[in-house]
Amino acid sequence: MPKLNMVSAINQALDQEMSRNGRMLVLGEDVGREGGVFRVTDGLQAKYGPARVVDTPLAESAIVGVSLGLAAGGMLPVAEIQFEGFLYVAMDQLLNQLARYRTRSQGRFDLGVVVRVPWGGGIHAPEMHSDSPETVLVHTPGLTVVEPSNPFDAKGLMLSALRLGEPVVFCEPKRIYRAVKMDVPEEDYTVPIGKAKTVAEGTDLTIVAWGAMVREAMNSRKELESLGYSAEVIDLRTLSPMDSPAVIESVRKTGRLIITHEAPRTLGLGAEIAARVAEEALTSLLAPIERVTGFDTFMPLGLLEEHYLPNAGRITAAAKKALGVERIAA
Amino acid sequence: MPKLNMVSAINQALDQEMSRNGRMLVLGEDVGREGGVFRVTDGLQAKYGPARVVDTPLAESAIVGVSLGLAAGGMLPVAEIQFEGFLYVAMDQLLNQLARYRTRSQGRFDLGVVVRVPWGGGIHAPEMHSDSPETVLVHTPGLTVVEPSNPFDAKGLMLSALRLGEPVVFCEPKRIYRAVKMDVPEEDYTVPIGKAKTVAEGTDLTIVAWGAMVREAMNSRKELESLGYSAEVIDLRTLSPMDSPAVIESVRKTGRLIITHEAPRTLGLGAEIAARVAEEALTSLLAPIERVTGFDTFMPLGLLEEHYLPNAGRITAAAKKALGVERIAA
Amino acid sequence: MNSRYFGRFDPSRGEKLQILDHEGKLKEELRPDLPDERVVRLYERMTVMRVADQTALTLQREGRLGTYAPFYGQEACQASSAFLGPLDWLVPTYRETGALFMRGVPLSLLYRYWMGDERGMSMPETSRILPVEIVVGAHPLHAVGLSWALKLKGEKAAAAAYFGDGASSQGDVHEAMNFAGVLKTPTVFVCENNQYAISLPRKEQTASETIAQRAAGYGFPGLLIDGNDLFAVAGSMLEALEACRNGGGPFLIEMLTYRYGPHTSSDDPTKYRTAEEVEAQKPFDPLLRLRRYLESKGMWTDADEAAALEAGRLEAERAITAAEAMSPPAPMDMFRYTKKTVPPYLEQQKAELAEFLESGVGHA
Amino acid sequence: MNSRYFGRFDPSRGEKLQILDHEGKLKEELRPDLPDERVVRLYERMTVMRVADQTALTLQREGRLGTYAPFYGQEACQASSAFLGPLDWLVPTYRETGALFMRGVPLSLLYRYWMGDERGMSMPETSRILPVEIVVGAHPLHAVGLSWALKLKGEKAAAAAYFGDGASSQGDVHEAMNFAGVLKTPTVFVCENNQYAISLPRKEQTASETIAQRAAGYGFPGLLIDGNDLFAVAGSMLEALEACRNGGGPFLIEMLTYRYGPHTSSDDPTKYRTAEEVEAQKPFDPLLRLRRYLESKGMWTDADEAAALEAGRLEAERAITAAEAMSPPAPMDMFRYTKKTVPPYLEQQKAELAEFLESGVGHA
Ligand SMILES: Cc1ncc(C[n+]2csc(CCOP(=O)(O)OP(=O)(O)O)c2C)c(N)n1
Ligand SMILES: Cc1ncc(C[n+]2csc(CCOP(=O)(O)OP(=O)(O)O)c2C)c(N)n1
Ligand SMILES: [Mg+2]
Ligand SMILES: [Mg+2]
Repeated sequence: MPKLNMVSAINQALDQEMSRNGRMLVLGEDVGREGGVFRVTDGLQAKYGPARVVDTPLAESAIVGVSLGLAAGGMLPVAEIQFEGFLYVAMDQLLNQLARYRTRSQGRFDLGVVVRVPWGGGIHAPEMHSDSPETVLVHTPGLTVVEPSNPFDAKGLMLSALRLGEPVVFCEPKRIYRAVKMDVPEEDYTVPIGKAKTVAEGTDLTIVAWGAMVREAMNSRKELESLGYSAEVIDLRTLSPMDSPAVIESVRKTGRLIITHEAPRTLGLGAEIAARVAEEALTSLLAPIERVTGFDTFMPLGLLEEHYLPNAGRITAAAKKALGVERIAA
Repeated sequence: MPKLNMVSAINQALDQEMSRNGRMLVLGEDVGREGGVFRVTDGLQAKYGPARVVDTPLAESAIVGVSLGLAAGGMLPVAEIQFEGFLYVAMDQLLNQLARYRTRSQGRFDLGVVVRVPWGGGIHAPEMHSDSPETVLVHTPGLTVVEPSNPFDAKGLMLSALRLGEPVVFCEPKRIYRAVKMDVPEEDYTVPIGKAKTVAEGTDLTIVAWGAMVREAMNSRKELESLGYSAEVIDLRTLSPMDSPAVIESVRKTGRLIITHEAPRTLGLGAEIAARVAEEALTSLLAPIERVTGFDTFMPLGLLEEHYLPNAGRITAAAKKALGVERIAA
Repeated sequence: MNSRYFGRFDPSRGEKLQILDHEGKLKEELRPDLPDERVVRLYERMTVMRVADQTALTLQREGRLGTYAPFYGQEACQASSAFLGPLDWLVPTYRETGALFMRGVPLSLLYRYWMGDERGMSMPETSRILPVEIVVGAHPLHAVGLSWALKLKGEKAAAAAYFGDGASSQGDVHEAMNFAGVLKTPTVFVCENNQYAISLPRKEQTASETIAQRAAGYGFPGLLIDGNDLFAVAGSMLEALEACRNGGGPFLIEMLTYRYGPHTSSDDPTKYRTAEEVEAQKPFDPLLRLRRYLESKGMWTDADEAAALEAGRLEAERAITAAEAMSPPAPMDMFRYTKKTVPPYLEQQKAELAEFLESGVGHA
Repeated sequence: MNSRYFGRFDPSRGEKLQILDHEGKLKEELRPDLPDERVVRLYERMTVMRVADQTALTLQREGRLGTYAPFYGQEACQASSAFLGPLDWLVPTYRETGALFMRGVPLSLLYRYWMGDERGMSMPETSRILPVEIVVGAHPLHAVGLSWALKLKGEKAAAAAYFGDGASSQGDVHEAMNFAGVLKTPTVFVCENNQYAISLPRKEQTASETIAQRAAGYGFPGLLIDGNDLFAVAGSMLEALEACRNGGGPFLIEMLTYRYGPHTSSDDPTKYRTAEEVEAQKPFDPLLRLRRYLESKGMWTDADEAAALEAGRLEAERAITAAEAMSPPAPMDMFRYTKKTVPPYLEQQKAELAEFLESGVGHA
């Protein structure tokens, strides 16, 4: 089976679906000739022509708003926003328009639009190129939000997203775009949207992560293993709708929960996960829930970035804290 | 002492500060001749002239972005965004620009900008006129977010906001703009930013609310009282930075927590409050935390609005659930 | 393109297309393909439109309608939707109740919408109309995308985006025109310049002499017209739409008009303009001049006028009756359209509300 | 205003101000107040600027700098900041390293910024410069607000907002110009049209012939100039700034130039343009023509050129040494500027990080 990194896996998904679906269109800044600043759409314009792979003027609000219109007209637009920091200028089109359009039109317009966005920190980029604003999207009803943590899921989730027939924001953890290669079947397959995945089983505590943080969680799991503890690691994969039942089931088993994400702590997704667990599995908790996250400050420029981003060491430290706490209930 | 409603209380704060501070400017859509669609800036243009109370063209991003520039130039702009739903077109200026400017300039620019925004539901308005998008603001480091629940606090918080010397989003619960009149001293006074207020003491459970929901919480408290339960009601007042210590202290005493807000449940502020309590006061909880909130769907138009908005009845139902649960820990 | 209007009147030099003047005199040489028989029919519908609009305001005052945005004075602009072909799309704002009505949306549905019932926006799959936009300036981008799709699919059709003078200041409108210019989409941008954005007069909205002239800065033609002149409306719309269907486009039409009524039923216009200013605009009424024209042609009488008004009254009345006869929306409806499938956590919330409503506490 | 440039060259008719042509010939009748002595000094600084720019790219390749955005080819545009008065404000993007350098920001600080050190943005309170903007198109609004403040305070000063051809498509830039037009702010919009927005050629950015002509649609003058001609840059800047200080403004200047280098150090221009295209632009180099001009006047020799280049090399070297000698930023710095006072929950997070760093695990 061919070994692909995440860039190639997503590229393959786009390519394959585009050849199958004549209604599909790729648009955004520099997605054509340049193949995207991360090369995710590389080769598509050469193959499908500039009418279907479109370099647009520099205007994110327009990219999303025009995509809405394209979908209303029966096309399947796949829009790229070059970096997550530039989603903010498109917020109205994304949250007030695209997400609400099904409701506004009383179910008439199911808008299949996929908005691809390189996501998160870790590449020593300038300001506004390293954030993780998933909270804003997940808080908004109507949007589906996914973030793969590996090439296999990336292809499968992308194919699911392209066929969902609803607006999807596809967050691509840019830090691990080329970090690993893995077996990615050439064939058509999908990874279901809305389902988390237990990437490693364990009994003593649960670590919830997604995107680039899954790797950190797995590294922490190894550290904990060497200390004699068994961590279960859950990769959320879909951020909205969130598979909280999977998390709750795991916490019922392990009794301890660590959530890790790059976004600032306050109202990061960890807050919602903690709240749902506190609603539905309070009596299972053997220790306070720990959030290992970005801080409630701005992601610093390159030289300090590593100190902002949570890592295996910080996850392990939190895990030790949780494990050291006495049982508070049977 | 004169009895004022919230509209007049805010108007008075603006008027008084404007007469004291020559650097202060009011700008926004229809704030001048019209005095604002809710009349909050009524009379100010007549008194201070069109150079200091400025009707701007229709462009929210510009209103916020230009306010940033005015503040960088030494002025104190008070901008109005006509309804919270129109904040989205100004998101980049608000979150990527204004909130980050102190950091970006390495502390050189402390931007005293107050962005006033009528907030929330309950007035049977068209789409996009009834939302409560505080999550988006509170998740963003660097912004201060306040929301008064009564005329007295409204004046005092506004005066604090105007003197903070940092960006403040001032959410005005439009539903209770004219709902009550109360004693509002003519004199200068401030209500501290960052401090919640216990509006009623109680021993059996804690209800956290803000803005228009405080009234519902108080009504629920009465219902609960008649059932023999004593509820403590906390008015958050400042949404960011959040006075979670006040909530935690109360929960330590009562053991039960209900959080109520108009925004959708997922990642509403209730999530963060629940998460902090689960972090710091887990062992005090006698029952799962309950969130009585808007649903994870869009605020419907007028005819169904009352069913979307949480009310005293729903709070009481949740409280009864929490009170009926057996003690799970000493 | 064999242009009779676009490119012939240069908005940057203040040139404006007017075919029928306010006294009802027609410049025959500029007359579009609009036979007098059609003018009669359109005038009748515009009369009904006006009555329906006035009725809505009355209903609002009686508490039977929520906030309502009247279009009194803008009937010729609103009638522009009559010139859209069956395959063309209408992309409206809250102001376009008249345009929706002209395009065949039942008045009862429109009243229902303004009553605060979302079902008022449920339009047949075949109606080529996007839902009403509330965020000022957001929807021209949708029209650009939609018309781009038409072009890609090879449909001979266009999309017309309606927006106001206030909307012209929004970034999204700029981006929409720029995209349309680059992509050469069959989009007609219809700027209904009614001189006000709530309280802000047009002169303070922009220092530009006209909005129409901005089109040049996006590389396509812009035309300034008298928006109270149905002939100018017809001519510019027909020319732009026809060109769009033949691979041309985009176009911008600035229709100069005047809003006689309040911005919405919650607005108090005395805060920002005098009664005299409004009165001074009344001689330029779009219906008045049409009536004069038809009378001068011997095609309209006082009896016809009375009949048209009565027809309007009846039509509006039937629409109210139908609208008020509709059962109220069900609370659980609010979960219906959020997503194609209700996610588990929302399902749980739905159950919560259902339980609460059943408990009876919900009905205070 | 006694205008020599604005209003004299109509961008909507393709008219462009050029004073010094690429062969070094000067149209004396159009010459601004720019004596040859000053030209020599500016040429020297521009030479240093170019060396500093090339040095940055080299440092980046050696891993000593992060991503860097070179301005090679745009030195005359960048030099425009030299014409700002002491009370005027510079509102730059990531591209304006040259403009910041000309305005006196130490090169070492600029290098430090591109090394990924936020302290590179700490400028003295007296420097009239806003921080570098990364979000394309966001900052012209800040310049409008800032210049409005200047006007309100009665300062005789202006703010100059720099942005690219790509930025011109952003909604915020439209809103900024429209606000400036309405408020009549002393703002100079400097559009550095370098023909590309990363890979997108100018022709696909907009269907408009020029960006300058858009100014008319906001009610103020726009001027198209040869942006590789320092005299045209000087003339347009001086005229606009002077007018602003005397109650005029705003103005838009579109400076036509060409980016010889990559968009940033991470960019591969071969993906979207040929080497021939770039070579064909080399004869229009902004430095080359100045040198020819000065040589023709007998004011510059090969020896002067060698000396200027050597001076540049030395200055860049000193700056690198200073930049690299700076101690690294402290991790706890990231909490420093978020708010004036650190809120309790952030204080807690700060303590968490401090503890973690002390534990030693943090240093992998
Ligand atoms: C983005 C946004 N800002 C503000 C409003 C509130 N608002 C509704 S209509 C209106 C004025 C619009 O003026 P114009 O575009 O001229 O259209 P008109 O109402 O005159 O038809 C305003 C400010 C809104 N709906 N959307
Ligand atoms: C809002 C936004 N979108 C996208 C980007 C990524 N980006 C950085 S520079 C650039 C091109 C800018 O082109 P132009 O305005 O012509 O300026 P130039 O870089 O040519 O000087 C893009 C797309 C960004 N920084 N901000
Ligand atoms: Mg208007
Ligand atoms: Mg450029």
